[in-house]
Amino acid sequence: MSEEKAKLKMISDIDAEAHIRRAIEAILMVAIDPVPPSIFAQLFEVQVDEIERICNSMVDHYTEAELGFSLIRIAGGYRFQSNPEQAQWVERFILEGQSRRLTAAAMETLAIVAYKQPISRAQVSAIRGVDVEGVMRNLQQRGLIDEVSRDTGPGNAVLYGTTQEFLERMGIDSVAGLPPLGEFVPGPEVVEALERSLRVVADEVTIPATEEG
Amino acid sequence: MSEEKAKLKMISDIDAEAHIRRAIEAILMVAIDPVPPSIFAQLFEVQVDEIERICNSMVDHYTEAELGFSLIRIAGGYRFQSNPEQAQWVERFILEGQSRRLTAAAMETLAIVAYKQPISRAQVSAIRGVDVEGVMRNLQQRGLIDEVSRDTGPGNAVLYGTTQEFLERMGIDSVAGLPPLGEFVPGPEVVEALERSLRVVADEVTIPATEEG
Amino acid sequence: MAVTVTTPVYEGPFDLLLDLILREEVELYEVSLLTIVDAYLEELENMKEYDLELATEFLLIAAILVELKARRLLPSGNKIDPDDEFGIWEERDLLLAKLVECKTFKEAASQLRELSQQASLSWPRRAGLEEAFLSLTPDLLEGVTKEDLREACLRAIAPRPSISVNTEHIAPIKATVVEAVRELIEEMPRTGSVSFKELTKGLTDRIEIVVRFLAILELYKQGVLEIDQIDSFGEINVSWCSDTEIADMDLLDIYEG
Repeated sequence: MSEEKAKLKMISDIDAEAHIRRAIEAILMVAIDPVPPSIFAQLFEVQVDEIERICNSMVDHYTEAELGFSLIRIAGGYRFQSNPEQAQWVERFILEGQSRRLTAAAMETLAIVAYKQPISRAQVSAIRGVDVEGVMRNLQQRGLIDEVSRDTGPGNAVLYGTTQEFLERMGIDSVAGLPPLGEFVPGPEVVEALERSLRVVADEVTIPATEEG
Repeated sequence: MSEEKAKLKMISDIDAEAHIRRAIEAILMVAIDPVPPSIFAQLFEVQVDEIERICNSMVDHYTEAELGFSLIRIAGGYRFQSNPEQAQWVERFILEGQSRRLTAAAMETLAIVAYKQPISRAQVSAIRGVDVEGVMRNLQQRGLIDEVSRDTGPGNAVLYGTTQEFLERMGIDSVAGLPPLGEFVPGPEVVEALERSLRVVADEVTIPATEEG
Repeated sequence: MAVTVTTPVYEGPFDLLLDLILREEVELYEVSLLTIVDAYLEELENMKEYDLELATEFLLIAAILVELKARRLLPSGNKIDPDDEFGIWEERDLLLAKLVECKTFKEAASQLRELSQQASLSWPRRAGLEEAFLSLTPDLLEGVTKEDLREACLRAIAPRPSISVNTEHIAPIKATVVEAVRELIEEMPRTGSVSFKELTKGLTDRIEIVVRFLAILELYKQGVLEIDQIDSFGEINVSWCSDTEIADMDLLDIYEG
């Protein structure tokens, strides 16, 4: 009887562990930086050493599986990364397979950081209207932007700025050497659209004719 | 003898395939966007359909393994992503949410562009029955649609289409993966009801007094 | 849609109303648009934050209701000129096709939303390159100038006009009553007597015609115009009372403020 109970408990433990493993796999797959076990411990409400035990067994498991990537412990956390044996392919992919030009999104993000530095990622997101995490990460990896300070406000957000390398590439001494933004003069289509948005509250019926008719 | 040779060749084929699989896994680990099979084909000097066969079997393999992540075909390429069942955990880990929800108007405009692309803004306006300039601009800023070509007719209107980002956001490989538009055409009873509502009353010219005058 | 309306014939969520009308379960004649607008305005006032989507959706549905209602109120009958009748049917067919198309894309949009909701449950791997490979990255800034950067920044910080409530579907009002009054004052002394049809010749938008009509009513009220109509739905004749001297500005003041 008690043996059966113990067995049941074990099964449910295994079950719980399998759940945690899958959640850890999911998080590690999308995490940008190595994830410290303490974060998992907090998330799953489990002891840190229990997390470490699970993660270490996962490390072994991925090593044995002989995939093109592995799970490793690095910089106080865990992360998936490509296997050193595959380095030549990764290198060739970087040199041949990736686009050599900045995408429009990356260009806008870089420009915002350049002109508005120091600036937090959230602020850049707010300006661009989209999440910029991946793009900022890319720019940082390319050495064009970097963390420069922390916001003194609540949350102490990381603030980003452009790097020395960026200045050199642009051929300028400092960001003051960037062409001035000048006063923003919105194009006629923007004016028109803004105007339209005001019409709702306008009492008067004096509305200019629009092309759309 | 020849049988042995064939066997050897098979082994080396399997071996070569295993190598390719591992290299693909390593590359997908560092890639930021879905990697199209043509890039792998170029890198490994293997036919594209061979790459697709290998990748598709990898997709199946990862699905069966029931991990916290999976390999999928999306937006014309392959990528690793977290599994939907782990969404609650990933969401709690990544505090910065996904990009904001689209409004109903934006979604309808997006649907028109997706199904009718390439399409001009005026054509979208005609279908929506409202001016879509602001909405289209918003969709473009979010990277969901973009200018793809110009109309050859008079005026050379800019034609819009959906982007890679759109495919990724929809979780599909190409626009061919969208459910056919025919599925959404209202049934005959709805059309009939619409028609009835528009019927020009021939005999009774009853104009009831209404409060609005 | 959170807005609920209460009218003598219908009580419930606003968006459902359109469906019911289309299904002929609620008679459009009996629905007072005024009641609906009032209910909506009240709802807006009670709202802590202005809900743009709600407002937009409301305007769209309201516009459709107005269009349907206007169509039903259109005079018709046996006296319709065959050409006009053909025109009305043609217009109706066009509107029907448009409504069907609208409904189709509404459905498609909700399907897209479902797809994107499903897809949003997965996050892509975006970790990027490991340190060892960073030095290999191709030169992304090749050919990028300072000016390109400036342009990109201007593009990014450009105000987003999409946060506007678009009211284009409610016919844009190009004419004002003030202008129409001014035009009539200029034209009428020369023309003397003219039919309303003549006066509105060349005007394509219904709203322009309505504005003209309001201007005529206003001048009639001022006693400078006379109006008569022999048959119901017959021709309306407008004539200038030549002896009346009016000062433009006096009249125009009525409309300002």
